[in-house]
Amino acid sequence: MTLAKSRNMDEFLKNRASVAGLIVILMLITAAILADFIAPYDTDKIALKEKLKSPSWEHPMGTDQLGRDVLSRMIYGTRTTFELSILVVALTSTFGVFIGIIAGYFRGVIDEILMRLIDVLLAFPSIILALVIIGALGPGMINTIVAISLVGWLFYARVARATTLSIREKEYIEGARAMGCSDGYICLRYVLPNCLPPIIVLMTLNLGSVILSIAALGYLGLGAQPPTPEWGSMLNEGREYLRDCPWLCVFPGLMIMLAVLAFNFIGDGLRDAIDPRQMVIK
Amino acid sequence: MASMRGVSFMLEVQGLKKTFTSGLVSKRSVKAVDGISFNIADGETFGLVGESGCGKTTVGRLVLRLIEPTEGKVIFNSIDVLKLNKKALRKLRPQMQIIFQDPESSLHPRMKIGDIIAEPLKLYNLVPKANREKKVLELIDMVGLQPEHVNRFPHELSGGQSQRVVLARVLALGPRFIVADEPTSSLDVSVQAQILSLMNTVQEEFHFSCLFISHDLNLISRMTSSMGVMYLGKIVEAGSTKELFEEARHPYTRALMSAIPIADPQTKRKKIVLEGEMPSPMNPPSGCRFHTRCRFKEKICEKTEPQLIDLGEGHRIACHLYAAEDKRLVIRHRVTVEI
Amino acid sequence: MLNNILKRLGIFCLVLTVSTSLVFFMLHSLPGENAEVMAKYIFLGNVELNPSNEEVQLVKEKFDLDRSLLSQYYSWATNAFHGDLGRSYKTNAHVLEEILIRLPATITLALIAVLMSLLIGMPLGILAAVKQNSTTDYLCSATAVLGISMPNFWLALLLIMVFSLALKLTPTIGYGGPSHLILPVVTLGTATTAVVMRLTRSSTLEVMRQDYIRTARGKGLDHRDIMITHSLKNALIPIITMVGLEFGHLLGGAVIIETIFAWPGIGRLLIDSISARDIPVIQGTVLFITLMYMLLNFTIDILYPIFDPRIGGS
Amino acid sequence: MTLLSIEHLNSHFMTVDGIVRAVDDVSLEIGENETLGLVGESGCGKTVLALSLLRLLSENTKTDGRVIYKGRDLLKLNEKELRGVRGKEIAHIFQNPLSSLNPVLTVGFQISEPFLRHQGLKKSIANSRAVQMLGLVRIPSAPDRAKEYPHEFSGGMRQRAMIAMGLACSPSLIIADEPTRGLDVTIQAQIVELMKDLIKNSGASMLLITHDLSLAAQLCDKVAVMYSGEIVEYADIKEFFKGPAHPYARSFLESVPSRGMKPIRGISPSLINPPPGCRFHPRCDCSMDICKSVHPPLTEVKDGQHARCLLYA
Repeated sequence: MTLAKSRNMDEFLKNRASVAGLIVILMLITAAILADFIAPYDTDKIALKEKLKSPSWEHPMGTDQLGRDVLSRMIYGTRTTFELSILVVALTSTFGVFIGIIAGYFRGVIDEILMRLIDVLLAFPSIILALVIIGALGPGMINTIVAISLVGWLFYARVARATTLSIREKEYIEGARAMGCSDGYICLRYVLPNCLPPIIVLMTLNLGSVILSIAALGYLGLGAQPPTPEWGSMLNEGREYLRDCPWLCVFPGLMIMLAVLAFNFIGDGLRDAIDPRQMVIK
Repeated sequence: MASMRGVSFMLEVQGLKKTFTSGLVSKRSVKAVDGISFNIADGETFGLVGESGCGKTTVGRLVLRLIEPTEGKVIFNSIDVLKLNKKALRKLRPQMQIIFQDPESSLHPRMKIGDIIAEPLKLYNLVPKANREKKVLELIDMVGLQPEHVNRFPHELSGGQSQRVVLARVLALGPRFIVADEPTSSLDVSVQAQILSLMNTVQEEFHFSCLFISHDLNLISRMTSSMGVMYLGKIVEAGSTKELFEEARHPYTRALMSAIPIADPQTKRKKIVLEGEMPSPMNPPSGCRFHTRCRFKEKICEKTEPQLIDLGEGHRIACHLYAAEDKRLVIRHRVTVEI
Repeated sequence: MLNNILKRLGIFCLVLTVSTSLVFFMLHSLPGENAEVMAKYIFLGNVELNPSNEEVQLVKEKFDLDRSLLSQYYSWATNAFHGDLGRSYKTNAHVLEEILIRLPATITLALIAVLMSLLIGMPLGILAAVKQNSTTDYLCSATAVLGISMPNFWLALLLIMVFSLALKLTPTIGYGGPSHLILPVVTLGTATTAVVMRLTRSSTLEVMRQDYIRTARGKGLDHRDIMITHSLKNALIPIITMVGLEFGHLLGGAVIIETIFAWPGIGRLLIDSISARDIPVIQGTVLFITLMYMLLNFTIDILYPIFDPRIGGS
Repeated sequence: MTLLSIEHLNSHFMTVDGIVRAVDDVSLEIGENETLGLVGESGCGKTVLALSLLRLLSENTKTDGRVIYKGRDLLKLNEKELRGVRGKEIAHIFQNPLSSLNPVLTVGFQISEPFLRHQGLKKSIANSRAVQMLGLVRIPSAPDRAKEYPHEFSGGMRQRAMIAMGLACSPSLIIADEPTRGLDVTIQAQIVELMKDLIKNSGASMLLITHDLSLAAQLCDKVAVMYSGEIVEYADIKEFFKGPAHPYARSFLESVPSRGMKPIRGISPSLINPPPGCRFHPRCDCSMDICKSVHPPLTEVKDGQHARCLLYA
């Protein structure tokens, strides 16, 4: 569209790892959307006769302890994971950026509260806090979303706040104020667009870590509950058969890693492509 | 006192103060601007000169209420600016504008030049939508840019070009008063000359008053008709630019004047090289703030703060050497200077 | 300096109070259920059975669960301050004792993992920076991304599969001699190592671009002097900050890894207590994990001016 | 006596947009005990020229030509020999002292490094020499100040510290890059006085890089004006200020506020794709048709005054 943006785009597309990541993510999303058509078997179909079959032409990834087709469950698991993680990231980023910009732009009490909240909530390892929340609310998918989101928005708020703080010192903001623009207008038209690059990078990298968190909770048996197909809980179920049926553990883990890796590659590529001086992350 | 000598003032500033406080527990406060008064006549350019950290930039922001003053009065075109509520202030904003030091960060990096210049027109609906593009092109031409610049982004322009865009946007609002805060300090001399002569041209055409803030006395002498010299948050000497350049009185002004770089190896001049550096505004010296670096320091300078007195013709000075009742000191100082 | 320490200490106490109360309120926000769980343990000794209303009521009275949350928190906090974290619902053991027995196991695991990540991550990061854009650099960087993306619980299973089950080189799970440490430490330290390496690389590259490195060259110093005196100290600054933050991830990771390797640390205690809804134990464990994390960061904050004279000087 | 002679020096580097010809066939001489001012506006290549003398540019820069110092070509020395020259024979005072001083090392230590490296002094002795140097550049209570870090210094003092570092090993040539930029006028005046004294006392030669003609007027014996990577005028300082020969040099001088503040129209050309012929012709008031195609050589206009302009060819 513009010289700056197209050059960023070129820079991004030149990064082979990032492009590969993008392709992987697009494939996974397609699989998630078209799961009903692609998956060879019904995920819930229990066929005890077929249980714990090693990979074959019929079942490319084998079958699990209840005789369900692992490949089909993996495909539906993609859907679960992407639904959850995109929902979490959409919620947290919107809310976090909103609060972050307000705190950074107006400073004062809101900023003070936000800063202390960040101090307090980030004083725990985030997975521990998620565990506590699930401990209070009980296991389940909704609670997983709540547990991850409750802390997750803070990362966005922190980055948005830091970026806003540096933007508000820019003279074009003062110029806009001198021109008589209202604060709301300035936040929307001036601060937000200039905040976005680091936020977009953060979103990409965050998608990866949210997927990891969801899988970790699933693995601990605190996230998605059986029989819902989910990568983490599939790993958990397969763990008992580690010695004799390693495919039950290998494939779900591989998928998690692939998805996270892809998001990390995209995030790194974006970060390198966007002017590094604009970045305030870390 | 809108007209003291029959001159109507566009801007009157009286006893302007700003104290910045920081720290929640152990409050530290800095008196960045400490009681400043000056007037700017209609169409006139007033220069404010001083070294970095003297508070001159803050004055520019205070006058426009981009920073809220702690105390004082700012009367613009007979309107008491500091008494206005938010809404009334917004209505007044288009009439009082500012040009910043750093052209690169003065422009929204993700907006096209055309949109940047059109924004004020849209905001205040100054020009009907159909004519906006024409008006933008007019402004672009006026500041010496080409029509093709409309579709460019700020980072594609040079510093001088960016400053032209800033000027075009300011002019779009039709202001009566402009604060120019070191508008050329990040530009090369040849570009500086371009921008300043452009400013002179548009000032004649649009007839606005200007507060010209700079550290460069050469520019002040070229751009302004009257001026004030600031040191640590206070005006130490003010008057017509001509008079101050011909006969500066305050020891600080004299030192500044003698330190003006002259681009000629033949001109030999007795230089007054000030010793030491400006003290921190967090902890300003007692009495006269300049006494730590002043060659004519007396006992009184350490204890009592000199008041700004009028030497006539609007030449004001804050220095114990010129305390009206003590003529002896005045004479002594003159003698010292002549040697 | 002293002022700075006092200020940090103040923030430390504040954050500790707010965070523990937050956890407390969260865990006690469903008072009925809470009493129910306790009644299950006390009267029935089994989570599967449902207690009668009288039993639940009795528990509420006995443990003052009808009082306001604030006063409940107050008594918990005062007791905690005196070293009494209450008793486990499930086992009736003193929570503090339970934690103290398990603490060394977790600390050993975490410290060795941090040490490993620094010892491997930093030299590799510097190597990658010095040989920027070489094959070595790309190899290091790719491995690092892989390390960050690998779910630690999966890595654990893979390592068990290969080294314990297939090659039989290490014990599968459990706690004992140094050989038991290998797999858990490797699993736990991998991500941190990768993060340290990436950061070391980028901060070294950043420092090498600075003007003062050119000044050092202009003085006639050789590469070794420049690396050791001029660049390393600057490059360390972001790494130190990061190690503090990364320690949190490490503790989080420890929770999962201890569960997998049956490592008797407080992470496993936390998971067990969460699935048993054993609230005093959850509360106590979280307190200790937070305390460990904050203490480390507190120490780093205090030591920071040694590495960066620009911070906290005046 | 010539101390340093630069012959046909080129410094080019690659960017995404193309090859930047920052220094293009530059030849200059600096005599013993002489101060040469290299003046020009931002982006004319003057800093790159200064950095290429001691080969301090990044690795993607290609430098060729000859830089003869006391009979040796600096561009042909190996790393080790070059390190012996840097900071000992030729010192470089970099611009922007805040970023050029290492933030985590004390100022005293940074000044003592040349002593440690080139004179092999013991740490304690090098340290006391550093304190002496700080005193020499008129920093009050030098022993205490030496223990402080750069951020505790004011802008003027940092500049003094940079000068002290440069002068440490009594070099025969000092390359000073914008030593007064960003300083207040009263502080600039102090630095200028200091440099005048130090140069006079040490008998060193200096290459002064600056955008500020008035600074050159105060410190230099000779001046070279650079435009778009080339030297366009080279003259004795007095001759130059009497009347520059090259139209750009003349316009440049006239654009200085105390000299009339007459603007030069247009913008500086890019170093990637400079105009053909004379690089100044699109902005020149005296431009002729031939200027568009013929690249003018540097010719002697009168005694010692050289200009790169077809008016004199």
